[in-house]
Amino acid sequence: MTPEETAFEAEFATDRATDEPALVVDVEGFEGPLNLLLMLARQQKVDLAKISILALADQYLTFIEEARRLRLELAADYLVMAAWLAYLKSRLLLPEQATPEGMTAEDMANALALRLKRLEAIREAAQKLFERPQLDRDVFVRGQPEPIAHIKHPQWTATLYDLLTAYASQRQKTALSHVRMQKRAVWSLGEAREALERLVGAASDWTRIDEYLIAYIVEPSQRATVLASSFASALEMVREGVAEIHQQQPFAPLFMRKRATPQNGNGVAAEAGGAGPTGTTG
Amino acid sequence: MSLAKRKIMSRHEPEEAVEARAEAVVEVRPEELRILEAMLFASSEPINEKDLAARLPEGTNLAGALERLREDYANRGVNLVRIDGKWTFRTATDLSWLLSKETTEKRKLSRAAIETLAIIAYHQPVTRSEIEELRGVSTSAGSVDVLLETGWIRPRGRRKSPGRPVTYGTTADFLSHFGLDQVGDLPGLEELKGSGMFDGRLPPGFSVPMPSDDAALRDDEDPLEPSDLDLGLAPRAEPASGD
Amino acid sequence: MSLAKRKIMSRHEPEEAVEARAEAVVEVRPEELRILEAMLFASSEPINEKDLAARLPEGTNLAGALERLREDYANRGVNLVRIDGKWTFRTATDLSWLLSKETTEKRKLSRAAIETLAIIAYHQPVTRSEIEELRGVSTSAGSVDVLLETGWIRPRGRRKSPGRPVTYGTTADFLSHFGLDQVGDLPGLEELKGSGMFDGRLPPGFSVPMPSDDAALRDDEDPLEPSDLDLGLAPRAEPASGD
Repeated sequence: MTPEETAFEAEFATDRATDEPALVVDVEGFEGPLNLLLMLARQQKVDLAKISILALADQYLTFIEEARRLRLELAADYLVMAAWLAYLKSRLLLPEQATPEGMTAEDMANALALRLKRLEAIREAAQKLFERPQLDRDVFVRGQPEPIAHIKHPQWTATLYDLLTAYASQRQKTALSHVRMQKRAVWSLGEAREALERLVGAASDWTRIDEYLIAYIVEPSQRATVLASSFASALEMVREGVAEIHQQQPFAPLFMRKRATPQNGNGVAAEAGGAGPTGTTG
Repeated sequence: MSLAKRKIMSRHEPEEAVEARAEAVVEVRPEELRILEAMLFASSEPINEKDLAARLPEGTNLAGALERLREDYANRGVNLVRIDGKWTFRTATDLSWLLSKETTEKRKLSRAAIETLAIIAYHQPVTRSEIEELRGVSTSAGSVDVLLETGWIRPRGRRKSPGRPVTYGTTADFLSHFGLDQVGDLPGLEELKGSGMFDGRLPPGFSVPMPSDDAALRDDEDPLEPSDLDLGLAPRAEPASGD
Repeated sequence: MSLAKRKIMSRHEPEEAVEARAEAVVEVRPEELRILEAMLFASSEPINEKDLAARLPEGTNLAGALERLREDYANRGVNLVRIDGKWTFRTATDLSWLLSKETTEKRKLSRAAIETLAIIAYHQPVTRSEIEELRGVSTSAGSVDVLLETGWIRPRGRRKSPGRPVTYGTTADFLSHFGLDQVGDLPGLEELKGSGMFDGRLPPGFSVPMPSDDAALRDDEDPLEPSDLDLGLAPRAEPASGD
């Protein structure tokens, strides 16, 4: 938030030379009455230590009156300072009374001069600070830093206790709840093929596959896998020309038989196709 | 070898010696200087001496090597400088005209904020009411907020006094921005001491006239409380252990 | 001025000339070199010659200045290099090791990895599928990989069984990390029970093997083949599909 500074020429300063810089006062109060006093003091063009606080108080009070005449709304700080300066002025003008409980008017004036001196000093310090070369304005850092690659080598840690508890707990868990899943019996295509070859080798006439298979099915649960593998193997054998298959209608029984004695060429082809010679087990 | 030494030698030594030295300087550049150059050039952040030493051969005279390097670069377009006790290369200040074109204009601080920053820098640790007293105004909240946003100041603790006001100090970013090795190098510190600037708030006999950004709290400071951080009061505070 | 030239001159010129030259080189560094240094240092990317020339005083011999600068930095920790027709400073290649920092970082093994390790320790030599059976869960390849990375386990052979799976065992590093004299010192069933690690509800016939990490292959193990190592298979995993 930048204080919105309002500038106005201090018209009251009629007794000053016209080439003096115009007073710029921020009526919002961000600079403050001390700042105003400092500006007025600078116009006395003397060392702050030798400043006439009385004259300064007069100038300040004149300024405030002028500002009020112009109906400028001054921040409360300015009015508080005006009241204090009016009080100080009256004390300075009266013959000094020894008041052991409080500061003398001179002490008060000196304290004010010291405050002004401090403010001026810090102003100068601020100016010197900001006159220094500033980063990214006057001086610059390396524009293309070459980053330091951080290679992390993990060093793994575990304790013997971790190891033993891990071992015991998992052994215990599996020992108690270990269910040996029964290996699911699956009739492989190889097994089916072997069985079918035996089938077509034994009977040259049409044979119902399912009827034949029932003999093989020991457990009802195997029915699906036996049927599926047999059917797949049967199709394979038909493709190879070793057997024939037929079915009257959808869902009707499947019939299979050995193919009528093949021609030489066919026989060779069937054997070259990897099919075992029919009837070897017959 | 320092510049001064080199000049003296070249004046008093026979030609051969000068020649040999010149070759030594030019051709066989000591490895520690090359290592320092490489590390300092590569990084955009200042590097502390401990980290620099860690990469140098055992027994290297780090201070000597850094000084030699500083001299080597003193009249170049890039200078070796010490910031916050750490070392870094920065472009030479007199070449700012060359480079400033490239940068976007940074937001300007208001005069109130500049003054507040100076008070915090030169007077740290300092409370808001002390800032206000020095400036003679009662509204410095805005300036402090703006400064917290720049990352140049941080709340550092709470003064052990009624109301336990927060104390403010400057950060490493502040030193880096203004190219200072330490707050003791702030310009015009001596003049400020002369102005009686530091006398005002110090009880008699209490002689710590210089500003300090030492992370360690002073006797009259308490640490910030966790709730201060929750409130976002110290969003930019450096960890106390940071340096 | 090139390095070569300087050497020749210093050999043939009277002392005064050498001295004058040395001072000229050291003290009055040509402004164009300083400008180039600063620009190249601060720029966020390599700069082409046109842009460099734009900032230099009229009539500067850019090519000459760049060549001089390149030579100036040739034996430093930072070199001036031309990349894709543009100029930039780069850390000397022989110092690139400076720009990497290696640290060790302590990391805890995951629960799954510890469990897998425990099974390997007690049941070695053991294949991955045996580990899975013992753990009652399918072991992620990751656990074995992590354990291989720790150096605590090693592939020791291949089981003489279908698929010839790799068998794993523990290493000397394992013993050293866990402070064991020999793997047989791992506590047995009674000790584990005694220390409360088993709570007693164990089925009859439950046993804990007497572990052995004897390097000699067992009867049911074949040695690893050279190709296991070549393929990086050994540090990695079981070759479920490998053969």
